[in-house]
Amino acid sequence: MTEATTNAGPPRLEVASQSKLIWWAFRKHKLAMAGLIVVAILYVIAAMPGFFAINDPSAQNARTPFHPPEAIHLWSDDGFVGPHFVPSKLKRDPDTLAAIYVPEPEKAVRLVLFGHGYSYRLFGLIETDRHLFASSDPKQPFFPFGTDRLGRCVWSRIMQGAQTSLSIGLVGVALSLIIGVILGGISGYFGGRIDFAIQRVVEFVLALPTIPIWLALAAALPQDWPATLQYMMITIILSLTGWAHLARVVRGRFLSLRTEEFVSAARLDGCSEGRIIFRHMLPSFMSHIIASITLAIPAMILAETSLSFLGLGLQPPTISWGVLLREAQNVRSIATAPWLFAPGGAVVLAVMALNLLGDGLRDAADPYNK
Amino acid sequence: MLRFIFKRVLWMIPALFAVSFLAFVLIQLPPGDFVTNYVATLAASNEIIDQNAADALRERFGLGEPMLLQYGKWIWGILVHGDFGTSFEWQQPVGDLVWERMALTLTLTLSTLVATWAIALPIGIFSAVRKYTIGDYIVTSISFFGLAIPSFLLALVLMYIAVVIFGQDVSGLFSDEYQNAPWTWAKVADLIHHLWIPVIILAVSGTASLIRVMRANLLDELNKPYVTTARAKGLSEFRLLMKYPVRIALNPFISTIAWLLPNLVSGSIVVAVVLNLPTAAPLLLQSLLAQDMYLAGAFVLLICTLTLIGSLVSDILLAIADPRIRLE
Amino acid sequence: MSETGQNPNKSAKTRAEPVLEVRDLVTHFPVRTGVVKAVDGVSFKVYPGQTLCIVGESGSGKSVTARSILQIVDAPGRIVSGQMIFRRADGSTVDLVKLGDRGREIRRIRGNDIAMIFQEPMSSLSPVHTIGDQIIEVLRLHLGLSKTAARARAIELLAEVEIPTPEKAIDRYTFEFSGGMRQRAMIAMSLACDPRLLIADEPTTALDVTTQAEVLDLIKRLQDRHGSAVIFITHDMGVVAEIADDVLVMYRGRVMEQGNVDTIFHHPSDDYTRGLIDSVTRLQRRSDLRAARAPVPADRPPVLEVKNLSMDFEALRAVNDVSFEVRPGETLGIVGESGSGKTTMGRCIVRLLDPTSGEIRYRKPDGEVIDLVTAHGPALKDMRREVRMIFQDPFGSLNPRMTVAQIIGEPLLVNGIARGRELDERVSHLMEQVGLEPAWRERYPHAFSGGQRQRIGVARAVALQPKVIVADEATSALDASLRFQVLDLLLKLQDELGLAYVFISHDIGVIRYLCDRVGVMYRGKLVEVGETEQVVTAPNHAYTKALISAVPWPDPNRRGIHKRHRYVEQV
Amino acid sequence: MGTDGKSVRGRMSRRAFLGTTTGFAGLALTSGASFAAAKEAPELAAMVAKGDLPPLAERIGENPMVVTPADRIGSYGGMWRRGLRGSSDHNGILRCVGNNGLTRWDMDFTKVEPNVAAGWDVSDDARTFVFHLRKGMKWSDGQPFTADDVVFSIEDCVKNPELYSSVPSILTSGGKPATVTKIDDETVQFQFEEPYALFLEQLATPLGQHPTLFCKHYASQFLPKYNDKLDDMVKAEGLSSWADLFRAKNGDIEIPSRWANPEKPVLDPWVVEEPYVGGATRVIVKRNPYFWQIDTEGNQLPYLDGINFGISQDVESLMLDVISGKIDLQERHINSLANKPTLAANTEKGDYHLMELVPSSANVCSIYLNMCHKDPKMRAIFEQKDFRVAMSLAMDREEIIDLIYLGQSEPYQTGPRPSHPWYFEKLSRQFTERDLDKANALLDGIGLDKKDGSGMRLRPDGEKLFFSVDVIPTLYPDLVDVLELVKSHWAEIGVDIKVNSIERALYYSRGDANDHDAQVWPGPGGLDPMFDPRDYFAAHTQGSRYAVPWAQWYVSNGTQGEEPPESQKQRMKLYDQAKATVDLEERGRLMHQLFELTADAFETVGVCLGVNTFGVCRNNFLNTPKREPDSWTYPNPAPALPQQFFFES
Repeated sequence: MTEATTNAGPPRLEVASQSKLIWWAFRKHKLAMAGLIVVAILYVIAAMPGFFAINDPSAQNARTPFHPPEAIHLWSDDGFVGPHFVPSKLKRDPDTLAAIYVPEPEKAVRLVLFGHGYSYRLFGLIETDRHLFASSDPKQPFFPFGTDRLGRCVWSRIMQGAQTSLSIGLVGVALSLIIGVILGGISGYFGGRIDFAIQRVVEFVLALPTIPIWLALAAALPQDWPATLQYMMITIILSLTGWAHLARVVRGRFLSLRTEEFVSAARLDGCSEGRIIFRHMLPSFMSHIIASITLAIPAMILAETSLSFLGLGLQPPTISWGVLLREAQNVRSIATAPWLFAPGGAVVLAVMALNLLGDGLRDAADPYNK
Repeated sequence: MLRFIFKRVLWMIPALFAVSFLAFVLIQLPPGDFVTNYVATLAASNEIIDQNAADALRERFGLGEPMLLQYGKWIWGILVHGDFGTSFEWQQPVGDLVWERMALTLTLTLSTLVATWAIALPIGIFSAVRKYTIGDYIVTSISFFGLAIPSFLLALVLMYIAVVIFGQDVSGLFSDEYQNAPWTWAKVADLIHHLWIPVIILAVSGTASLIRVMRANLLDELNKPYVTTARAKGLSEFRLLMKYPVRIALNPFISTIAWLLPNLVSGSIVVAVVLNLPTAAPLLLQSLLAQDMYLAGAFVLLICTLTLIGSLVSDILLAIADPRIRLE
Repeated sequence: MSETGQNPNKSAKTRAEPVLEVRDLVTHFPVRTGVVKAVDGVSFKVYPGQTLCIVGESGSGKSVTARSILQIVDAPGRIVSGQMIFRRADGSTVDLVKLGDRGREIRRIRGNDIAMIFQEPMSSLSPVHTIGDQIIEVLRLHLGLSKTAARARAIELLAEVEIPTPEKAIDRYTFEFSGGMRQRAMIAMSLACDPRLLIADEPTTALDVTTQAEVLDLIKRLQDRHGSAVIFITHDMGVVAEIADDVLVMYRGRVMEQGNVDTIFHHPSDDYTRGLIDSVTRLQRRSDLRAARAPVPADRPPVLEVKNLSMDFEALRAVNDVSFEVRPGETLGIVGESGSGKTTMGRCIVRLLDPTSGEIRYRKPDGEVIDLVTAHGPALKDMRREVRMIFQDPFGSLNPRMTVAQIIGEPLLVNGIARGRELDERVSHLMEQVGLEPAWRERYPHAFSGGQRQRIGVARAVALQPKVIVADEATSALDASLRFQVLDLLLKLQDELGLAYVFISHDIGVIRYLCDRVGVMYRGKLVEVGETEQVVTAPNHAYTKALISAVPWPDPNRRGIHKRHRYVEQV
Repeated sequence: MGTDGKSVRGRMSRRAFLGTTTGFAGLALTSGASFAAAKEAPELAAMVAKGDLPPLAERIGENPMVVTPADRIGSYGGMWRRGLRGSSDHNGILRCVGNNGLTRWDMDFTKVEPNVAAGWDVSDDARTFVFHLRKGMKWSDGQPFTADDVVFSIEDCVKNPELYSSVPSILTSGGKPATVTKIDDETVQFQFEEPYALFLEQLATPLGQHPTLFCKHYASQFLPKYNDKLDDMVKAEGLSSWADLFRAKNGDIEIPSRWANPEKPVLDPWVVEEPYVGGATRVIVKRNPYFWQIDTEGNQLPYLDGINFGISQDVESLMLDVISGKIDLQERHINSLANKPTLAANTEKGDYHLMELVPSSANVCSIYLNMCHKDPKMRAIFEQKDFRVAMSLAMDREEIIDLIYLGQSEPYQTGPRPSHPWYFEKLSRQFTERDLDKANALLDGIGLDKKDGSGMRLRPDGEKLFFSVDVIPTLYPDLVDVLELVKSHWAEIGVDIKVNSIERALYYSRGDANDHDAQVWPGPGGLDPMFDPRDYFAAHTQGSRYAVPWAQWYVSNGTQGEEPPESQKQRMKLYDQAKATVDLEERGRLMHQLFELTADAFETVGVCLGVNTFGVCRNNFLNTPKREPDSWTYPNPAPALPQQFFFES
């Protein structure tokens, strides 16, 4: 709310809107703030993974399988030279066939901020080859998180996977939300028989064992569907079981709000049902809903990972964190290429950040309760 | 109360029909059927089954029949003979297969539950009572980490560490010599020896979320006036904490029993697969993947029944534990 | 009831050593912006067998003072300095401040030497433990009684606080009791160890007046029997006048004045005290504004006529065959205790609830009469413009997500009366009318005090220039001093707009101040309707008599609730 | 399949056979005396001493099979620890325990040798096969194994339409099942409709074991013909038909219930003790006291007490078991090349070594461009040899080999592997060099010379040249990787493809319906060209995916599908002749002609030679193979005779 009046600077608290108060309450929550920052960064990455990637995430490289992570150096033997890395050359152990990399310090390659790399479409629209940073020598790719068995850059794949995994959470929750809010709202607002019927349905859905249902549904997905369609179906499957919880939350809020006096007051003011719901009731539990969905997103991300682990989720060449982890999910990765578990770190980071954020939001959602 | 139970039980019947039908449909949804899966699985090892034999299998399992007829036959068998059908893959009655796995599943789940509660409740209480202290922040961070880490990842890493670094045998629940041995104390000891890793892994995420729930519940209760009353009575902090707010904050946990029973089978599925546990979970997964219809159907039906029974039981327990619900 | 302790002058001479002497107590609450000095240098003494009343409005620090004594101040509050010298029965003394808030010693004092009774008996007792469990616990803890002995003693205690069938009551849960019974159980618990000092923190605030009278009676009698000292915390000057020996007046953490109850009431030296006393005593009579007004002509046709109104909630008949009428410009008070159906009745009139049967005949300014019970659609919408409501809760009735301007303007907007600049102007005017700075219109409700909020509610109600306003406990949530301002505002608006009020309240004083006529409700029935003065001074119905006589007068010389009428319903 | 003249049994079979028989009889006679001193496992000896078991000589009969140990005479004892998957892994047991047909493969997978049958007689027209069984040979329950059992197995069981709606193809020829007759207790005859020279080899494969699968004295109780109270048994078991009961009790070659009934008598070296049933955590097989094989010193085999198959739900726990030395010999489930570095690095820790497995496949990835495409425009392109040659020339095989196969392969098209006697240079190596110019020129030359804005070629009708290649990621993840690389290679000559990762059932249904543009599969026929010639001509309706309708035409004798071109028809004829040819040399000549035609037609595009994989073997586990073929028709490790594996003590 802007200060539209001529009043000479009322104390800011007094003209602070609800959302501002929530923000202030939220800001006090240090861990939640940290979570917010991480989530913000992650979603920026998810919005334009190409920019943050260094190498083409799908590009295989015969010369770099299982390349270990490379460090960024600032100083060489000659003193400070700016950010660079030391490339290395592949040799194979003749007996074990293990990849061995021999560093070639004399070939140190500069890293360029906003440099040129492979070309991609920013937001799927603008063709560009600018990246946050890039190797100055296109023949010497830089692998901050190493590579997988096909020499693909793990860092870049994580960036690309962020788009899939994070948006699956978001889209899935959005779907749950739409179903949940509509059904929960109808149930809570109208009550009576409709409420009874919807509540039975919700109970039924909640009684469904999620994992087998997920498994069965995911297994039922025709795998010849294009990646995007498959992706949509997976999100729908995940949200199919998620909406019931949200519907319960929404209904509960509706029921309690219905008895709030300001809602009665709005009715007496002559507001229509629609106006009561959308102008008066909905904003009041929006913060709770936001908190609930923030807490639901990480569950979806984990669910996607688990489904992928069981081989039922998204399939390569689609890149998601779950797909990446599935590829890493074996003893040889632990033993010889532990960096392949970096997507696990990304999952943990994202889920933790989202949980912290949701937790903080939930605490801050009711600024008057403090 | 009895009326309530009766009504709930009555309501379960159509729900179970719906679930079983849904399960049946879901299992049939994937392209192909058990036989194509079977043939393809063999092909993965470059093994070939005679085409005639495959056709014969399909005919024998009645896979060519319309789905409704198959469902009707199945459900009729359950209702009339208590016969859940025969597993395509194992040629064994489904009932035997399912129940055989349940004892160990139960052991594992209960151990996990005990471990989860034993770890989570004290920490949750600590975290709530010492709200916004260093300890709380540490606990909070750890519990969020526990919530965030995918269990299969943790399982594999822990397993690797245990095997390669400590040389412990982690897969399965028994050492070889005890696997089919009769129950003795030595076998129990062996079981406990094997149980801890899966229990820890399974308990991690449960513990983390339980800590969060306990903390939130307790924080709600800690500011209630009855706590002040108890304090004004001269009770020690610990005693009053345990007797009043903790006691009341525990009530919501009773409703988690609803999820406990179905978790027996499905909750540990991913971890059980990684850790190679002889619980029902891997069998369920296999049956789903192999489209072993009656076996998978029986599992899904069982889990749903358990969920419904669980929620009924938890409602009853909640009523017993909370006089407000019982008497109103 | 004996005479002891009745006359403060007499007892002052025989005063023994004080049970508790508080010196310069300072309790702070650290907050983000600094420190709230909740208790700021409070000193007082409490003598055995005597009652010290600590009065003050909300936020005055009276409750924190009480809690500081037992070291049970809620986090993050803490005692900063001062002394609290407690004298045990054996004459030994201990400084409670020095004991800290966790040690064994302070715990031995809590519940044993000093016991406390709280305001909300429902939430102050554990909902999942039986009454007996919670009493027995104290007995076992401090007296070391065996289980059976403790149980026997608990039953005795319940009997002592006059709980019927104590053998059965001991195994009941709190929610199975009525409010008065819960508070009795709470008192039984506090008396379990025969404490030297009983601290009662607003113990009767949540109770109806008749129940309050009983509980006050009980505390007094028990005090006499046990010889305990009592610190009684209240905001109700009537209660103070009724029971206090000494009075301590607090305001914003500081003691404004303390002394003998007579002195405080009749010769207050402090301005704040004077204002406080004044605001209470003004409620003993008709408002000056109203007194100056000509009486509403009795032959004016009623603007609202309620006939045989009933409202059922499943098995319960909340409003039972109620009939009354309100004339234009008139204020009809509806008084009754909780559960009497007065609020339900009010909500039926504005059609927040749909009555089961009866008529509510509303006469429009053009003389047309419509039945509000059957009105629907556009008729209902029209009616809602002319019959408005003011809600009890100044917090809950304002949407926290909307600015004041939006809240006040909402009825104008949705009824299509004004929009844009005109709406702005109308809102500004309304705000001025209810005494709010129009410049504050972009503020949110949370930025306003309780009184200001209630003004916003009033502005919203009058925005559509209604004819009738139903005010449901419109001033109950406000402190005494604010109450007047709102009441006076209502009277002013009544004059300006020719409003008729249906004013629902449990507070006889407020009714008396504001209302021309009053109806008394009891268990859904309107048992008596009449001119306010007549009903208050010479009630007809036995229930009204009991109700009026249970109201404590804010005058220590007119103590008499122990002599009140008791109403027993003839079934 | 033998190439050396020695094993040619066509014309000389009677003599050769007699020789063999005499040889064995001689051995039996000469060693008869030494059998008294013959050794057996200590616990069996103890049982014999107690009278619980007949003496060894009675158990092994007069003509036991003599096995020459791979390294040396072993010692008794020990359990072989191995891993199985939780589901559909019954063949993991079969490969160790249950491949005991009438014949068996030699170690090189080139010719068959006597097994249950001590010798045989083949008629010149390759239609009549007479097998000579071992006298005194016993089932695992001590009952004699005779020709009756073989007749029962085929005539009563396999040819029973309620058990087998149709007779397995291995036992049929010319569409008619074999007729089996008993000549005497030790002699049984198979009579076929059409010449069927491959029969002896087929009997050595897992699918050829029906003759020795069912034990008459036990299995007959589950047939209505032999048991009129069968219905009661079916009811008592809670099953719906006698056929279900029969299968539950006797199993079949490759269904799990074969390993679920410990009571069933078998001819295997070990008998099921803890069965393979749903949710089992392990399977245990224990020594068959009546096992009919001895080593060269007359010690009864097997040496090992038994096998302990641990069941893993997830292959990773099996990997951990290997690393920690809890697996004695294993190749199944762990032999993906990607695991090699990890397992190689841990050989000391687990005290094991790696053995080399030679796949029977010719190629890791045969690309089948659908030459019978339903869309005539696509068909017109795929039909052109130049197009396929261009595709082959455009591939950077070295990169694929380096990246995906860790440098462990060589560019290859198709055809018998270089180690096979029938290896055919031209078939295997043509067009494997990378030559983009030539590839471009070829494409330009067949009317694909127009390109779109992004440099991709257009078809003659102006549409973009684009097709999708189906691959099953769950089955062959490496092929997805291969195709991704191939896609980038082909993009360089302006051909755009989609790597179409699909589910296996769908892969099959698309292929069966001929709805695919192109599909990939590991090209078979590297070691077993006679068994799986799908890449050499349109032989297999589900395998020859470059021309499924031609294969249908062939299989249905021209009644279905589509008539193939002349070259194909010639090859079909050549193969039919080869199949009927008992003489291996002659057969080889026929196949050589066939390969010549295949090389000229160049129908399938290969990537690189099937990669040798590996297995692990504990260092103290002896008589085990160092190098062995890896195939289903050579169900390793069974042909290496696990009964003579032993632990060095």
